[in-house]
Amino acid sequence: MRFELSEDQQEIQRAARDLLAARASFARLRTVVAEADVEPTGMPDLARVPGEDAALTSELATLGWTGIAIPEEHGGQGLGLVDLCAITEELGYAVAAVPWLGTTTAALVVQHEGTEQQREDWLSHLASGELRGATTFTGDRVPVPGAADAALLLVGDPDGGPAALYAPGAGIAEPVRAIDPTRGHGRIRIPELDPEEELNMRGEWLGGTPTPTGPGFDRAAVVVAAELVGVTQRALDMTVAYVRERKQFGRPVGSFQAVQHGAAQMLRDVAMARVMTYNAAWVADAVDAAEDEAERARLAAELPVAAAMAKAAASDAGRTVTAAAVQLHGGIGFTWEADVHWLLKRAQVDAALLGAAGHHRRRIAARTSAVPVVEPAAD
Amino acid sequence: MRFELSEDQQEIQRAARDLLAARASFARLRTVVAEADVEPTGMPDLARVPGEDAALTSELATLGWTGIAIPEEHGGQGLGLVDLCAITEELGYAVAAVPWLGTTTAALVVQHEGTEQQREDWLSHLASGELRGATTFTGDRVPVPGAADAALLLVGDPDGGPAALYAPGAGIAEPVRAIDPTRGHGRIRIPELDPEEELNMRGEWLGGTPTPTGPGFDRAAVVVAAELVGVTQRALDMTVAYVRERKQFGRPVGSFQAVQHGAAQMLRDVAMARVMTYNAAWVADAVDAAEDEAERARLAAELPVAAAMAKAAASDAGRTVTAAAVQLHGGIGFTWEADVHWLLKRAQVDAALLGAAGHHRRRIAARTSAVPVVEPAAD
Amino acid sequence: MDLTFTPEQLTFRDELRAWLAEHGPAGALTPEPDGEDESWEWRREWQRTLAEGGWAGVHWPTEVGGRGATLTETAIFFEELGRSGAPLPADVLGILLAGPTLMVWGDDAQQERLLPTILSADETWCQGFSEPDAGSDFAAVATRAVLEDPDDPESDWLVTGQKVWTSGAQYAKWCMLVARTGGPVDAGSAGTDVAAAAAGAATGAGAATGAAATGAAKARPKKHQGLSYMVLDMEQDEVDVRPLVQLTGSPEFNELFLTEARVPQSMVVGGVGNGWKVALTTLMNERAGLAFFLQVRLRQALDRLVATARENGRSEDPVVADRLADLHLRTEAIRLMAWKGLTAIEQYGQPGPEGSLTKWLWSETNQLLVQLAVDVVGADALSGEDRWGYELLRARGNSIEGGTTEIQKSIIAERVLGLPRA
Amino acid sequence: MDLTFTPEQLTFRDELRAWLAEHGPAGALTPEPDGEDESWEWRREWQRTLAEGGWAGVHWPTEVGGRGATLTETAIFFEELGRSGAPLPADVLGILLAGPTLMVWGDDAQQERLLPTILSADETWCQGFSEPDAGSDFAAVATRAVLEDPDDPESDWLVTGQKVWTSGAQYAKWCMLVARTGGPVDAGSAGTDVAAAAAGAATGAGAATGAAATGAAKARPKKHQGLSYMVLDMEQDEVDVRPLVQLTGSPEFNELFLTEARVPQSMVVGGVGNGWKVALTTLMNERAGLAFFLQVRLRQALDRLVATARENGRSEDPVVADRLADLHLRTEAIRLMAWKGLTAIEQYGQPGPEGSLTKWLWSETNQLLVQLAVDVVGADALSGEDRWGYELLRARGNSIEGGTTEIQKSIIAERVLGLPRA
Repeated sequence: MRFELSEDQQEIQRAARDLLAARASFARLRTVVAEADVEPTGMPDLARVPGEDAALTSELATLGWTGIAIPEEHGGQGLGLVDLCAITEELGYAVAAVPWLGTTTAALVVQHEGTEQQREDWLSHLASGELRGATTFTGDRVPVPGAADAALLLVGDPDGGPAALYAPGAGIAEPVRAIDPTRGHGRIRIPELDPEEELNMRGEWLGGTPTPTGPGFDRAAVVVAAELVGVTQRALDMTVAYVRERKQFGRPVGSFQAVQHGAAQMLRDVAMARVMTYNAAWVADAVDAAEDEAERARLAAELPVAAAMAKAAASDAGRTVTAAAVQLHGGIGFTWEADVHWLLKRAQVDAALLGAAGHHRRRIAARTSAVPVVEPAAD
Repeated sequence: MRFELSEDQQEIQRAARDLLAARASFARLRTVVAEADVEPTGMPDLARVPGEDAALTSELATLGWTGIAIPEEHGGQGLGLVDLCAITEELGYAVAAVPWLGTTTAALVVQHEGTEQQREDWLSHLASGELRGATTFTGDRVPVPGAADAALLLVGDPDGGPAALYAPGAGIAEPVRAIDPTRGHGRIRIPELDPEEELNMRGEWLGGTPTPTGPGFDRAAVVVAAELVGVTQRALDMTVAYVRERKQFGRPVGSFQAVQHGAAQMLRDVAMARVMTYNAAWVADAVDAAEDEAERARLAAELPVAAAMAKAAASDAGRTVTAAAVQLHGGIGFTWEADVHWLLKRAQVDAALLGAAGHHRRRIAARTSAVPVVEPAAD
Repeated sequence: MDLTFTPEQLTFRDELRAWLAEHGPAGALTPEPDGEDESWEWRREWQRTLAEGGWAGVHWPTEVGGRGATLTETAIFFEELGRSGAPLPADVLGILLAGPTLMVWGDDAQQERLLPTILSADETWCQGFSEPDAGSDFAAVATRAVLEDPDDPESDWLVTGQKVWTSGAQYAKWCMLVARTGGPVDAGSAGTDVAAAAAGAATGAGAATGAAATGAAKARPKKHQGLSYMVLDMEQDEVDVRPLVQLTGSPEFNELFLTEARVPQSMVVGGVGNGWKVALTTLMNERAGLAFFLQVRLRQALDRLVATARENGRSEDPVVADRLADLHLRTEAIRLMAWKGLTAIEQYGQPGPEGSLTKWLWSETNQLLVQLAVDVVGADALSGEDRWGYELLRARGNSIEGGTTEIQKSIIAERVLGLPRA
Repeated sequence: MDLTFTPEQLTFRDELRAWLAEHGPAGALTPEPDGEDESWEWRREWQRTLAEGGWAGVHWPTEVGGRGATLTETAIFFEELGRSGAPLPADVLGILLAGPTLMVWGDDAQQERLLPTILSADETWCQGFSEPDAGSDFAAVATRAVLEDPDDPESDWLVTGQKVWTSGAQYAKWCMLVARTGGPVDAGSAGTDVAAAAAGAATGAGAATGAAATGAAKARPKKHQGLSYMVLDMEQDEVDVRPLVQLTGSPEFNELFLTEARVPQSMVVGGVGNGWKVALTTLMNERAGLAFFLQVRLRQALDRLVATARENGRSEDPVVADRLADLHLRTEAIRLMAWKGLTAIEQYGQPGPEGSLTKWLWSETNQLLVQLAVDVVGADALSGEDRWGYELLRARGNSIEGGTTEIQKSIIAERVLGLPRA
């Protein structure tokens, strides 16, 4: 019983943090976003995604980050969801302008719900970073990070119905400018997936037939939660640094009780999101690692609730913590100059992606009757 | 457009406050509650209701308070719901140990939903205070203040279905010790009223036939809201007085920002409950006063939403404000010695009586589609 | 209790409604154009239209071009203006703040020079109260005015310093400014929340920096005696206006850099050293009307959200319905509190606690509303190209501008409830 | 990350489960009797049963009758104890506070006299930290101890003062007491929240008066040097125990009036003038285990509520389901945070922020739970004769006892986030 990243995982996370501190500063982010706003002249550069840091994107691919949780047989590094979350947290902390969430979540969905053929077709391309991916639910609830016509698109049913996989060029993603300008987003306007109807020409059922899905999308939701943990931790850190220095009425603002208690609430929200997220990631990895079939089934039954709790806690924290960060920065926090707004915007999109908190609470409520009290097993 | 009690109404309220300050102190309340706890010896005194101040009860009847909103033709004073609320607020402020809510709400229900015969049979007895009443919804959601076998019992359907009137002796009320020890309560365990089935021998349909009800129960809910306004105002006043005096760390506790902001939140909750309550009471009186039929219909259509908003706001305030009062009193607030607990207990029962906040928000949601934006009319 | 209008008030309302139907969005008023300058010019035109109809300064006395409206009529004006979908006039600062202040404190010359051009929008106003390091702390105002030549009785004041959160500064002819004409900057204490109370209406005229600071130290009002209230001509090179971009991406406010900007002595309002008092008494009563405008706009946003929820079926989710009902309740509470506040002013000559309560409740409710919209509307509400997406971001400023929520709570605690100063 | 138990831990748990199945509520343990004295005696008997089984002081070293359990095993013990439905042992204060404190600070004579009777409940303990005017402010402790005869090296201390929130005082043989043995009472400043941190576990061993006060002034630790930690024999006439009735109607706590109560010099723990340090270091680590007990109890209450909601159909109301799901999430967060806190202690030798966070989250969650119960359960939850009705009232104390929520927040802000002192 050790609720902490392993030495290796801590090492990976530290390396990610160091790299991103060097490459993905807010100053760099401003440059990238400003470039995206420049009106194109001459032929549009199709390789360039507005709001995306092309250099960092290719560096991460070269470093093998995109494939970190993809099995080695498909060109990845074969690490677990906990490792992926540890890196994703850092990318959220940096609000890195890279197509991360879409690609890594798409890979998880293909890996855990796709057919052997689907895995064969797509995972290695996602692992190398040459192919982008995106994951969303039907219902057009959110601008989807990474959703572009050139990407592999995974569209699931929020209530666990069958999901579809759309090959690049399916024509279902239309570009959109989301409130978060730090990465590319697309709209996927599919109200629902009807198992009786034919899919788009470039679409096929995930797993081959229209059957209920879950384990891939659950893992994907946990990754989104991990990004939110990073975003909210950054919001907290920036706020603490600001209110320590900023003075009003001759005192540091951070010595006012209302500010202190607001910051404490932020910490609590982040801490809740973090334990729920890493718990869910751990359960997912434990499913994969379980050798005993009954044990695997028991853990697999735990995953949906654990994942729903992670995403619910992280979505709520994403909204409240970044809003509190703006508020505790006062007037300056409402300006473009202050960097907290990048966090607010990223968090708002992530909070809705793959189901907002209310959606996941419904899932918790529906399932907590069937699932026994969580109880640690032997290692 | 004058959002304030009239001179006359202010005069009535002031008189009530003065009388209750003299008669219904917390010291007196303690005596009354302590008497109720004494084990009876010899023959039980059937006239004595545990937790009830018999002297004050009969004084209020003598003064005609119980009949204040009952038409003069039935022995009352024929004043309006605003007047009744103004007095009820003071009784809440004092947490007076009298059977007030049950009797006055029962009279409103009979008056506004009963047949001419039912009004004839019961109103004058309620007005004189010689008969007690009680009002509740089916479903056994709350210990009902005033519900005793000797009382007139009005049982409504929370969703506006038909309501029943039970004459004294119907045997449907069983005595219960509620968490609020400052008045008598009973349980009425009727899951639902089925129009197809026969009522209890002493029961009859309110209004003569099983038809949907509303205007009486809406007014009753507003009166409960008014009591909550008084209770919460008292909680605020006591808390402000306490934190002004109480010192910790060498400063008045009330100078700590967390306490200041907590008290401000209490004021806001009370203020919201108050405007919603008096608005609803005014709408009810305007219905009664309307000479034009269309105008009356327009106002009558407003009443359900106005009443639901009043009860929702007051129920929420009742819970949060009295809880905050205990908290801001600190350790002492958790003791029997501090008088805030009387307010907490009264507020908890009232908050659930005739529908808690969630119930009334459902009503608001269901109706706000049909009701146009409220717009002041000519006077 | 009487929640009806008098026949006179109804006549006023009906006349206004008829006028708005003809000239407002349902009539001649064109839709708001894109572009910042274009939008400003459109609102300025709208003010001229209002002025021509006699509706620009309803609460101003008739002698100065107003309609001499009562408080209730003023409330009706703003409520109906909001209901019609029309914008506020461009120079709401001139109409609600500068004009009324000059009417109380200005001398004859000031009134004659400055008042006539306000309602017509021929000259518009901005406000220079907030400073980067002062925020809500009026005592920390560091902008200094010194007499160019103290020995010359005709000498001008030279003003140097920085102001923030000045909306409309790039278009303004005049700036109402608070500067230090004597005494040291009190960087260390003596805070009062006057900046929050007086710095501007919730439409964004002023904003406070620092989330929670209020009255940190004991009140030492003497520290404010070095301040003066002056009218600065913006048309001079010594005034540098730089747009301050908000997190929405819009440059809704400006920063103002003053380097020996010139103000004639005749443009000091209410006397040298009296600036705190002048700024503080900038009649809050008139601004009570704005609450009605905001309230109606909130109600309209809610109605739009409910309509969308009904269209896309989300209103059938009881959790969503519960939240929508709560927003209904809150919006109605704001309306009723605004009327209650007006009654208090009419009956007792001074506002009750309703001002801070409604500001707080309004900003919180609007924030809840736009956040719920994300769950109800879906992708549009997170799109940078949609109104909901803009409102989601813009609403975060509601609890900061015009006095932070924390300051509103402290005002309520100390001024209304009488708790000891923090 | 490793959220599994080792085989040794599983063996420990299974052994404990088997023992609890035989001796606990599912086995020989009779239901809790009515009546305060009877209930105490029942819990004392239960402690004796635990002691006989070797389970009373699992984290105590084997040399003093404990089991030498690791932190994780201790957590397992409390989680399983809670899960079995068994009560805490009567003298939880002796087992968790007095014993461990004596093991660190007590001299040989003190350890020999006092330790052996703790686990067996032959002598039980109460705690005298809080005072009516001190509340959370340790520096304001006014209870004084003076040497009867300063010239006599054998002289006793005579202790005079008042203590509050002492649970179990009427049954206790010993009281661990903090009294002023030198220096002035610091009524005016120098607050620290040590009382909140150290005054007792959330089960009600301590409580703080005053909702929000914390560290109001700059820390001046010297002010605490006048305090001493002593062990008071309750069996003397100079000690007057009066029940303090809570708003639930139960006298769960007591007030303690001391009038020249006698404490031999040999019963000062950790040296005269060192009381602040002794009280502060009263090992918080052991008490981390209590969080597991509380967490399981919360979970059980939630399960009961869900079962009721399913029976009466209220769980089909999506608004209720949404709230129940949130409670599930919170309860699980408390469990995970407790484990994370334990990992922090095991890895780094000191607790992380989890202590204050879980205390705050637990009290808030329990209050939300019992309030939701009113809407789910109905009349029973407002009945004075029902468990829910009692819990509704009792829960209001959760955010006060053991350090108010406001103090937890300030501790987090200042100690964990490093914000400047208020």
